[in-house]
Amino acid sequence: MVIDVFLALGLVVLAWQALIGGSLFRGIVMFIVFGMVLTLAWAWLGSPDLAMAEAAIGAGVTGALIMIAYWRLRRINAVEPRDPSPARSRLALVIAVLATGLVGAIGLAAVSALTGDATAARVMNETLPDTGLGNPITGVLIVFRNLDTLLEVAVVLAAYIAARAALGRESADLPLPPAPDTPLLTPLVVTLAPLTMVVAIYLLKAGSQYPGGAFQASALLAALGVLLVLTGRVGPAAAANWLTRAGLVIGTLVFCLVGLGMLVIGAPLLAIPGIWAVYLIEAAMMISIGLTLVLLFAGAPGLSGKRS
Amino acid sequence: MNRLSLLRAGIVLVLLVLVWLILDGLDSLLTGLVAAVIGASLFVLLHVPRPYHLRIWRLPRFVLFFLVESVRGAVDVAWRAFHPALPIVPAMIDHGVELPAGQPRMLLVSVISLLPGTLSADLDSDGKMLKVHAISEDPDIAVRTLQAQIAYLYGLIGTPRP
Amino acid sequence: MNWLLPGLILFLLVNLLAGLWRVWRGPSSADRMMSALLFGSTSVAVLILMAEWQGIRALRHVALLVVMLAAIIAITYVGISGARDKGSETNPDRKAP
Amino acid sequence: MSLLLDAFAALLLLIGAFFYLAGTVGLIRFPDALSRLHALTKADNIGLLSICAGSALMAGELRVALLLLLIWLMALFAATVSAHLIARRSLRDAEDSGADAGKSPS
Amino acid sequence: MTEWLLFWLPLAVVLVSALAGLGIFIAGEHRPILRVSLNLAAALAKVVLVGIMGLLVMAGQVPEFNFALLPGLDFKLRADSLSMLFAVLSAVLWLVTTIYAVAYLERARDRARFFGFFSLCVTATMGIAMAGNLLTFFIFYELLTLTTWPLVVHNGNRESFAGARSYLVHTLGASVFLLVGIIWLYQLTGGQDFIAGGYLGELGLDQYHSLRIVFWLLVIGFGVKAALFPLHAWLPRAMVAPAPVSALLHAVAVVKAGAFGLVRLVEDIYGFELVQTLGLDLPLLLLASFTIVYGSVLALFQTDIKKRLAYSTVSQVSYITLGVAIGGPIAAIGGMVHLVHQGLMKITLFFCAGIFANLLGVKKIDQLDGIGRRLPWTSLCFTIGALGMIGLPPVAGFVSKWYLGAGAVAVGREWVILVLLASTLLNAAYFLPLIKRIWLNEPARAWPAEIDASRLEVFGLVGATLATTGVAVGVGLFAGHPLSPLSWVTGIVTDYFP
Amino acid sequence: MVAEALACLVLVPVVAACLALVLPGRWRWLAVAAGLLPLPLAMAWLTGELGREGLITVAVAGFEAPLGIVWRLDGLSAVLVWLNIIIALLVGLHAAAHYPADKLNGFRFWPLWLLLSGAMNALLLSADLFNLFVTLELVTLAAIGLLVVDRKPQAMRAAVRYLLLALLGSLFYLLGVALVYGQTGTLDLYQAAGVLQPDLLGHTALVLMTVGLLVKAAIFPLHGWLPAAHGNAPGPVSAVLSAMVVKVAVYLVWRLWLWLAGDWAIPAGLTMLGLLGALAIVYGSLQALVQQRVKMIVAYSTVAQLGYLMLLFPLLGLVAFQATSYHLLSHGLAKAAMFLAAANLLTRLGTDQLGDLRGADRRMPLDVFTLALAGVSILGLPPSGGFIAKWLMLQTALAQGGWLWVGVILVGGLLAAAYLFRVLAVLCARPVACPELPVSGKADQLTSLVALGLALAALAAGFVPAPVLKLLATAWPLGGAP
Repeated sequence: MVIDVFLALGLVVLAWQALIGGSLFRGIVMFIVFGMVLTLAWAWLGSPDLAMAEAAIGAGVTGALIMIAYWRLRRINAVEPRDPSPARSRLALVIAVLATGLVGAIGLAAVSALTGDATAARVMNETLPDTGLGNPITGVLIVFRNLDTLLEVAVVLAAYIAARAALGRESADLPLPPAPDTPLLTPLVVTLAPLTMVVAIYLLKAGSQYPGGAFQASALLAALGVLLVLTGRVGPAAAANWLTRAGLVIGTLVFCLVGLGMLVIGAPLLAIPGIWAVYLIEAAMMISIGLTLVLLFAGAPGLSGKRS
Repeated sequence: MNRLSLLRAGIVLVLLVLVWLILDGLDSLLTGLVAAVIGASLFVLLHVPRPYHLRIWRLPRFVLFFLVESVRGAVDVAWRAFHPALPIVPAMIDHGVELPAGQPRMLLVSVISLLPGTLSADLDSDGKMLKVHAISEDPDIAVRTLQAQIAYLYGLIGTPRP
Repeated sequence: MNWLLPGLILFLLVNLLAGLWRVWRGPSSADRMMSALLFGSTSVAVLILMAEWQGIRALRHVALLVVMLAAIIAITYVGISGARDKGSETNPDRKAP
Repeated sequence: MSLLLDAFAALLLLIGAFFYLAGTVGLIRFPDALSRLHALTKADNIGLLSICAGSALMAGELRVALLLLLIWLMALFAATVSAHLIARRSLRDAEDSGADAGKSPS
Repeated sequence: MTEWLLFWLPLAVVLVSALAGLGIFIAGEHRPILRVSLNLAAALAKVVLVGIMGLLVMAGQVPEFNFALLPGLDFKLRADSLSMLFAVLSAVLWLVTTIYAVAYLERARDRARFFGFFSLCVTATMGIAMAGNLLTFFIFYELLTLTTWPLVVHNGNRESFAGARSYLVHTLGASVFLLVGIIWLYQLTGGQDFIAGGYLGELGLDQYHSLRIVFWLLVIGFGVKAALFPLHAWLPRAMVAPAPVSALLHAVAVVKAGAFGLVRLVEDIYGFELVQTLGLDLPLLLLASFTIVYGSVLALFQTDIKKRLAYSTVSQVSYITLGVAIGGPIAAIGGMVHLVHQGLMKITLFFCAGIFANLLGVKKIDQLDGIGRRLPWTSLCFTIGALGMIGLPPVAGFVSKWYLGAGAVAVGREWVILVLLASTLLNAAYFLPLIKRIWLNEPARAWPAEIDASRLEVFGLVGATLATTGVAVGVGLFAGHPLSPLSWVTGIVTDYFP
Repeated sequence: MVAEALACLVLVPVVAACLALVLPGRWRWLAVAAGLLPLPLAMAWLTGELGREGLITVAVAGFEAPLGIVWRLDGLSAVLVWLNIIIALLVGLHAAAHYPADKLNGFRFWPLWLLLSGAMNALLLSADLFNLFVTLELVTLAAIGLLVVDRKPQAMRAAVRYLLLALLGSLFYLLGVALVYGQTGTLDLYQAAGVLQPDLLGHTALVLMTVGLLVKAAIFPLHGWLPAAHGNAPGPVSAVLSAMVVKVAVYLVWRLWLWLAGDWAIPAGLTMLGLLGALAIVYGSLQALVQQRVKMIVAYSTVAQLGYLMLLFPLLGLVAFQATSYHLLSHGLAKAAMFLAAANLLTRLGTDQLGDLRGADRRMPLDVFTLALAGVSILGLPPSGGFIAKWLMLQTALAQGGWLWVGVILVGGLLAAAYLFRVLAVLCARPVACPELPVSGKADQLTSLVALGLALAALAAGFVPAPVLKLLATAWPLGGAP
């Protein structure tokens, strides 16, 4: 009980600080700390799914994205002090678009996690075993209420297109901070990258039975992508090649096609035929969301690999 | 890709499978293998080939050294933190680096921060000069000892003593 | 023994919020980042203890996630907060009144 | 035996908590950024190790122990690299502001 | 076949000018021949169609087009005798005015816009004439407002916008009252057709209060277009429009739509009996009387020809209201027949004023000196029109005034004679000096802005004017003929006062 | 078949949006066509079916509420889906002629357009409170993306403001949804309706959701973001924003108050909402009267016209429901036409500053005519859809003796006349100089004709209201007039 109160108080204080923090940078740090404390709160309330989502999306990737936007803002202000407003509003827009998408995603998780003895929850617990899934949240997200999830993936897509539309082609050279020239980074990347990949795939796979799933996995992948971009192993490209574009839409597309396909063979719309479809959809979602986040971070239409 | 790289990729693969096992157990080893292969190929894409490699049998010794030193470091800093007089004497020293680029140098830079009284503060761009921030006496000795230990671990010198 | 884990969790949380003072106070952005580091490692510890206390294995996975993200975030911080772009090397916090 | 093991685990957890406290105290009390970094890195690292070890003992399961080890290793990695980067950043900021002392920050 | 004809004919009569309007828009500014032919063809077609319809009505048939917008909300076009009166007037005058306008605007710009809206405006007028119930009436009434607006602003200068604004403020403001009144009535009785003697008679005493309010709401709604005091202010200001517009606006379309609405209100919705029971006839009568005198007095002080004519209209249109407000068959005949008579005379006068202005640049009264020698035919028409207005036999105006006066005596409201007398004197006071100037005064050395008009132009302008003059005299001379407006109206009125 | 047709309405545009991003070159046009053209066919079939059945429900993924999401097509949804389809097709056609290919393809117009129409359909079909939230998010984000496709600085700023407020609105709504779920254990609107009690919690949830939606619907006094956004958006986008995007938020408020809380009897709340609408009408019209740009005038006109939709609450009844719904429909058509015509003026004359547009009717007669025609419906003058709506509104207001509402409706009409004729007067004024237009291409003609078509549709709505109103009547949840 004491811990509950403590966490709640902490959250209130942090949210307040993040919103009215004296300097922007302090506000950002407060925001990230807020994300972490929220993670702890979810964990304490016994919902590791939400804790994961919050840690990965709320604190991790959003933190990184806000930081890069902050950096760009300062840089733009320094370089073109006369009329920073269009650029400013562009960036603000990108952040806000992103925030909206993320709020939606978190809301999705939050609602799907509402349990207790509510009618819906009771029915779900009776129905879940039929689906072969062990994780009720994945059940809700991919099987029972998959229309929500489908549309949420479309939200991410729309958010990205909106941000892209706002940034435009000339923003292919949106500034990125130079990679820190320290010998530590290469070994760090080399070690972290494979491990992150494995953990991400694990989270995806585990999602059907245990906490985890596409959203968390994609956030982890996005974090990896951010690391690669920051260390200069992956650079921005001026245009999105078809692979990038395909990657962006594959989540939505696969989801829709599976749903429509079921309709064609006479099953209800968006009925999920089996656990393999869950994996297929989740994998596609992971790719799309992860790629979207990395592209937003890089601020470029496409990505190109570089060997250092 | 030369044999050494292949070997390294193999080791990474094994390690990643191990990580998978830790995470998921034996339930779906096939997926784990796929994941590990993807991870290992990422490693192959990213890694920079170096002419030296870690001598596994010398690892326990280094780990022991590291554990003992970092516990000492922690105790030392805890003592200083709780001491009413706050007995710290911040100083900055420059220290030459003899270790080659890559893992050895990374290990030096990171582990130094865990040893008693030392903190790696900056490494110049060609990696030959390390700035060490110290809050206790004799940081030089600590750095030198660590360098020797790492060099020994990678088979660059025959003895772990400086 | 029942009090031990929650007690420790609470203790670590208090600890964590004490570190908040550094974020609030600064004075440099390095200090703020440092506190974030503290938060990362303390959160991991708290998560591990919670996993033990509540018997939820997945919380350890959350801890792993936090740890992996912590490294990445730290690099982002460093890369971003202080990168030497023209004209704005100075600490932005000093601009604040 | 089990009692002993539990007691040992509890001890480890307490030790871990102590080091965390030390880290925080250092963070607050030490006079400059770099010194604070000392406290944080070293103390938290051992604190986490201790807690991981204690927790592993309590769980008494190899897979958990290995997972905790993995967590600790990653934390170690993250902490040292971040510490170095932060120190570097702080150092260079200090140099810059020293060099620019004559000018007003704009 | 006859069924089919009876159903579609009213719609065809209304739509023929709308289609012409659209065609004119599409033909555009740069195909004048196509445009004019289209216009004239449609006008002729309309006269023919209206003629056919008139024959049908005379044969006792009731052409009726019905389209249910919603249950209880019908769009209904129906040709009864009263409709035909107005429809024939509109159709004939449209034809004449079109000829006049083509000639008048020979040198103007934006003619496609002008003639397009002109045709639409006629559509609206025809719709008002044929409206079978209040909803339909309202629809076309508003359409009329909308389609006349572009005509008023046609010149595109500051005064025309001021005039148009005043016009809109008045008409749209009035439409608010009208709409509320209509909906209120629909609440009370549902959407019923116009019927001789009104359909509100069955409502009980408890509704009388509502009925009184509704009556005044509708009077306001119609009174603005009918330029009833104090809602008349827009009319003189709208004189900035080109002469054919003034002619049509003041002779037929707009003011007559208002007056026609008042007739429908008193005779076909409430029924005079109910109006009397509610005690509404006297206030309406007083209002009309006052407007008659007031308009005439103001006309006296105008120096601009068109303005003087406009105030004259304010006064003359109220004769119609006066006629229905007096009550009794004779006065009703006088009022309704004035709908036609005043239309013919006033359009003649405006045509003449337009010719004066267009050919010679004469716009002020003091510029009229001796114009009779320069433009004898036009001046003759003007003179006849003016005399008709004063009420001199045998021109049409006399017949109306005679019936009005006789009707007033018949119902025991002799004082109305005084009003008529005053009005006649005033009419004479403001028209006779003009006639004197035209014929007796020496012409000035040069006309203000004489143009070198082509023969065709002059022929169109003067021809149209002569035609209307002829008809105006004709309906007065042959008032006893079974096809004359007077006979027609008498037939109508026997329905109202059986 | 029903499920197929419903799925077509939602998923086909979404799939087409994906394909429009991925496919190369000309194939993109095919994707766009394939995404939009089946919609009217599917809806036509559904409408027939709806006429027979009265209500169409489909459990998505085969799971009935409370576990799954249920799609529910009733008369109201059907009318709005039709409006959406018409707008998507016609305004889309306008955009295709209006924009060069590089602004349409790639991460620009088409994918967002398709996503928007799919999301709109999903929103209108959904009977699930949380699913409604998600669709609302998708609608908002796609709309914001469209708002900035031209990358005009003013549009960007407006978009930021819109987005932040919309986000706030979403959060409020979500909070309310959580409360409802906590109370009732279901997210299905119709299931919750039977369970949710008019106690403190229920009222709080209702108020939270309503406030959130009113922000998105830009109902006075939460309208601040709308004029800048709608006035600065690219032409086709302004059209869809005003015609559909804000409307669906109002539509949701209706659903909440009449379906979810239909039997609560909270006259104070209903009157309050009506008063907001009345203020919106007056304030929006007055603002429109003083604007100097055509698009801003049209945008403020939207603020005002949205107010009418709120009059459903105080007038509560079948006729009022039909009237406001019909107003929604005809205003959607007319306003889209207006924005498109204004956009044509802006594109081809280079300005929409009122002062610079004197004599525009000589150069672009068709577009000025369109503005006027659409204006007829906006004014509520006959013969137009707006007139039918106004007539019915006045009828029910009079029947209830609601003189305040009668006054508001009438004053609103007069003010609308004032601001619209102000524009028309300038457009028809004699120009200072009359430079000839460059010869207009086919594309320009097409843009004008599309706008005209929409305006004519708004007028046509005045002639055939009966079937639509009948369809609407089947959806009315509260029984006969109170």
